[in-house]
Amino acid sequence: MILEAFGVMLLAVIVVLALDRYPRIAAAVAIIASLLPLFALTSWAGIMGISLPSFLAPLEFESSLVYNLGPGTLNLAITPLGWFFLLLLATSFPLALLFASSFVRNRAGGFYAGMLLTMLGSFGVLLARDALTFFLFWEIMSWSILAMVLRGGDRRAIVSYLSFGSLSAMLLLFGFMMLYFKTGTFLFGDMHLDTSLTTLVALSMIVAGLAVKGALMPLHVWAPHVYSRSEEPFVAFLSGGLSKLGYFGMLLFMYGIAGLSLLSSWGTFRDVSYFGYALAVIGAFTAFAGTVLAVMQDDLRKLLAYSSVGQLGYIAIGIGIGTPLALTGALFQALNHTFFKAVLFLAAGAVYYRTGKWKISELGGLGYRMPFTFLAALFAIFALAAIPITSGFAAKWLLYEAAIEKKFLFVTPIMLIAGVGAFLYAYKILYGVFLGEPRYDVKEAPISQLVAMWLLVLPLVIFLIFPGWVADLAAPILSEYGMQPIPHTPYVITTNLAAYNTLAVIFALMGALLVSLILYKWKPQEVVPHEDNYLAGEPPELYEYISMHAASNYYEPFEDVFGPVFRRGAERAWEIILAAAEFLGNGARRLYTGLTQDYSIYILLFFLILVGWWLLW
Amino acid sequence: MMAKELFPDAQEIRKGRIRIEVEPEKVGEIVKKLKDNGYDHFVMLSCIDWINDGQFELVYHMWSYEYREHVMISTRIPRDGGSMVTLRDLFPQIETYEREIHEMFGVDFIGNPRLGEFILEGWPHMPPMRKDFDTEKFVKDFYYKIPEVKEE
Amino acid sequence: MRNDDWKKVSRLVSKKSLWMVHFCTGCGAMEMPPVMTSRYDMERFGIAPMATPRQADVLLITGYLSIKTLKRVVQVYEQMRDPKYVIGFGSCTINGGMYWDSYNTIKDLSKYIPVDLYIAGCMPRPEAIMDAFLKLMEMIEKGEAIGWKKYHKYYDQYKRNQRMAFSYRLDEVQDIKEDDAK
Amino acid sequence: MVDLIALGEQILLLAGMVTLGFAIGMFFNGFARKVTARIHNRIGPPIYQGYIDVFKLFAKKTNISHGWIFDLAALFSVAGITLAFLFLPVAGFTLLSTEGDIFLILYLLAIPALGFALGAGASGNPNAAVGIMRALILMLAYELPLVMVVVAMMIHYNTTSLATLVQMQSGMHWAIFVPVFFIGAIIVDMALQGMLMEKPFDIAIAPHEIASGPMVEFGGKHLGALMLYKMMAIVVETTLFVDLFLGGGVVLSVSQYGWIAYVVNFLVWFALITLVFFLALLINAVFPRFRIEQALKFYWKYDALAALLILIWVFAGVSI
Repeated sequence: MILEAFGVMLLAVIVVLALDRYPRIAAAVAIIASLLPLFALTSWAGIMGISLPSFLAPLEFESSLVYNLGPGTLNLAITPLGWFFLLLLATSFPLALLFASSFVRNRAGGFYAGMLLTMLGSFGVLLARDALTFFLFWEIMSWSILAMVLRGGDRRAIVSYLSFGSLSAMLLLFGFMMLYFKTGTFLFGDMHLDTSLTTLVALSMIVAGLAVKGALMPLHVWAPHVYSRSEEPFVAFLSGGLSKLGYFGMLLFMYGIAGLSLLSSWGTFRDVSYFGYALAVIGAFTAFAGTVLAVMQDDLRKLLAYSSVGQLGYIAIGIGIGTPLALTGALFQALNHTFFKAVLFLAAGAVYYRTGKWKISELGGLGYRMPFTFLAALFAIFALAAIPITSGFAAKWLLYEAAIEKKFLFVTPIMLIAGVGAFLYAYKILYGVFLGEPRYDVKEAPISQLVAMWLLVLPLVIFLIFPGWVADLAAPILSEYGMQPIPHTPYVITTNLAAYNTLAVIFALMGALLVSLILYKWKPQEVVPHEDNYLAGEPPELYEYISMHAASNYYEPFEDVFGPVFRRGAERAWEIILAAAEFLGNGARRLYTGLTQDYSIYILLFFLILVGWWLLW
Repeated sequence: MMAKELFPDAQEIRKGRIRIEVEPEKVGEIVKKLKDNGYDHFVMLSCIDWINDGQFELVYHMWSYEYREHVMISTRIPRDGGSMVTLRDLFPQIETYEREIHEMFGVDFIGNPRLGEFILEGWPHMPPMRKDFDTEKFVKDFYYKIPEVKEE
Repeated sequence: MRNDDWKKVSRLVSKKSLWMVHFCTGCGAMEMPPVMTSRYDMERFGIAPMATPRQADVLLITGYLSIKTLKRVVQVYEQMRDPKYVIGFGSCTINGGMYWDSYNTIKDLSKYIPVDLYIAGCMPRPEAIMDAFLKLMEMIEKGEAIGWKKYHKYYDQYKRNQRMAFSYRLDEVQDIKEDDAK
Repeated sequence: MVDLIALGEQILLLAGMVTLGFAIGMFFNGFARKVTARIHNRIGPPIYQGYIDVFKLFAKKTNISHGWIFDLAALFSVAGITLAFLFLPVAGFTLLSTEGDIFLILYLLAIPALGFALGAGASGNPNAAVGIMRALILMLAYELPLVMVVVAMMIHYNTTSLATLVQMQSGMHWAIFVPVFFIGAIIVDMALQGMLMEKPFDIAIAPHEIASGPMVEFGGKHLGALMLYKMMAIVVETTLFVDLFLGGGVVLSVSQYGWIAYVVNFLVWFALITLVFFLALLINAVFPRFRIEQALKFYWKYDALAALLILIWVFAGVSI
């Protein structure tokens, strides 16, 4: 069934390529094709006795599919972990395509083909049950991402993606090979790892390779370039959906294959394995540095890219801590990030579609012009800043609780302060783009774009009211790892330290809003035009040449303090490594002089060293 | 070099205060020469309305920190349609003084691009600092004639 | 409670909380610091300085007004919300004071915006200012400080005078009716 | 039916406490001005000035708005701060604080701030934008020492719920009597100064420089709502401090003394928040203001460094 779905998608790729001149039809074909795997999977799940849509109840995932494809075997199976991430990808992907149907104009066929291939690869990764299948689909995904980056045509983005992508592939391949030589199998189910150093190195390599896709610092360098130089619907899917695959892989290898006891066998600190601790520290650093860098950006896409890096850091923290609470938090954060970041990138795309501007300092006042885009973006920003009127808070709360529970004294304040930093760039987006002086007399975004954004906002509302449903989804994953699911009802999540009752928050907010609304509507008011603003009495005629939009260089005092430390830090470090490698390479090249005498001297030296070694030992 | 040495025919009013009277065409040359010789502070540009002579007197004040000496370059231009070449290339701040004198006396400074409204907004009458502008009459004819707000 | 009673209570309370924005032209601004600081301390009557006209109830014109400044004053006055009061400081706002023959300063403020209270003097002493505020409170309580109502009622006359002043001509008065009279 | 009555009682209690909170907040406004005036050797306004001011603002005859986004400021600021108040244990009443914890409160405090910022930004006044920028950076500045101390406390007491924390401090086992957390209280008090936006950290609303910053376009009922928010914020923030370090003002246990305990606890809580606010006012009255990057450096250098010592102390598990 699933293979047939893949086949249909491949067919759709060819069809949309042929429909290059008819972007609308190509979009329709792509959307239909993108919905297929979801149907296929749900019906398959139905055959297996899972009654949908009660997918929120704990699931049983047992059997696997094996496909013999001539020379090799594809092992595919639906696992609870894969199912969770599939839901995220399969819901955000058609909506990104829907947005694209009005956004992408030129060479549309190539766009949809690339998108479908990316999706095919990512679905294969999620379903893979052996390392080779995993790697195969991983590479399909990576190369089709490259194709999409090439469409953007920015040299820096291409070079950085290519170099980091091949680094990632290399690390993964080395890791898989080492595991194979250790265990003699590629099948995830049969891998029984021991506590040797080789396993540790292999696992570290795999996690590092996955961290490239997850944009963990210092491997994040490609992300801001790629995110800011590709088409928005694709970036929404890349940042929202595909970046999660790195964390999917981490969960799979660290907890599904290696297991908590194995990780702990290399030493623990306060019941957290050193391995996980290191990941959590890197994640906390990523969260903080990504936030600081996001605050300093003026390009809307760059800001969102760094914000992605920062928010993904939280998932790494959760995976690193590795308690049921933390893993639920990480999954919740992955879910939230999928939706709110997709909305934000799409909103940025809609703004660009109408105004043709990316720079925050050049935009402004669109809130009254594009109210529905603004409200969708506002909701996403509330989720991003973890304001407790969206589901964004529950995820962060779970992570904080997990960190406090495991006594992460230094990681927790960094997480919290990164959360406050998120307010800064969140407001920069709000003010710079949507508030302030209206500069553009534009229409609201097209209906397809609005529908895409608002459907993506929907989960943020649902999981605000029912955070327990995410815990339900996470429960089978946890039980697969031999952990107890966290105690919860649909509305209340309880930990050892405290409880969080969303119903109480919602009802109290409703009551408070009602009271303040009554208080507020007591007196009539009149709406004045924007020009009627207090500027020490300057008359409005002057506004023609005085810009009242104070968005350029908005956080200057902040940049004065943090700029010298953070700006281009990671890139500079990589450039130094690159320069060192180039220097060494150049030195090595000099050895190849092309003269026979030199080569004979090398041979002689080699034998001398061998003899010397033999004599000394 | 001090101003007295540069311009032997300059008149020394008292110590440290030199007055040079020249033709309008030579002002630029002299100011430049003084600027090159240590008189690097342009203090101000003022204007006097000699209504009986039918002339405006423009006075360029310069100061040298080196010699502690104040030089006034005075020149006269005709009152009606009198004009002067701008010196904003030598000292950028002259532009502001020229704008003010243009507004208050109506002197045209050729080459100054910003001779628009400066302090007064929408002033439709004769430049108010001219001596033939009768402020008292203007006040009586205008401000006192603005009607009171009548209450029914 | 009848509407009149409510208005009375409202006035009785509101007079104890006068927030002022002072338009610091001329020398009158110099008299404000002693009034606000420990020597005279106007805060004991609930009077506090505010930064913007949106927040303020009382506009203080502390001296002469040139035509250019008058434009800003009108702008500020119209940005204040009702009920609002204007206090004119010193002779300059009454009849021009020492600028009685200046070509560019207005002679009588009440021709352009309604003034509830004048303080005579050049400049008025802080005691006089305190006295003026107490008088204003009394007027508010009795419902006599109705400058803001007058501004609404005779809006076309005030606008006409303002236009005359801004254009320095008596004859160049455009049709007020087109303007959205509030 | 019994449940319904209990629910009704609960709602009445919450509404009553919120009303009381606003009343105390308005009292604090007059109190603050009176204290400042006395330090300046003035007489100052009457102590009930806050009530008069709010009444007057809501009694203004005309109000202006800059559109519906502008109106959100008034709504969200009052609603958000009420929400934050409801999730705090106040004077021995737990209210809703068992349903959330300290992190929820820290994030609930962001609702009014962001709502307010939204309205200020929507007015389109550059002064407002500059003021909000400063307020947000100030928030980033003071949150670091605050969360460091809070995390240290939470790990030490092994709870994140304020209700539990208050319970653990009952019987006069106040956190401030623990030597480490005495230092912590001083650090958090510094952070509180920024939270309350009192001098030297009032650059965000500097009236003489940027025309009261974010509030520049607010007048009438909008400003009235914002004043209610600011007044309530004083109560919420001082209560947060009292809950953290001073046992929430609980001195008598209800089970032992009955209704007297409620009254006494309430009075003690009131006295304690007044004391905390009074300390902030003393600093406020005599200081000039910091520039924003000076404030940032102050908090992140000195305050956070001291908080780091506490973290290390808790980390090492020494003498607590």
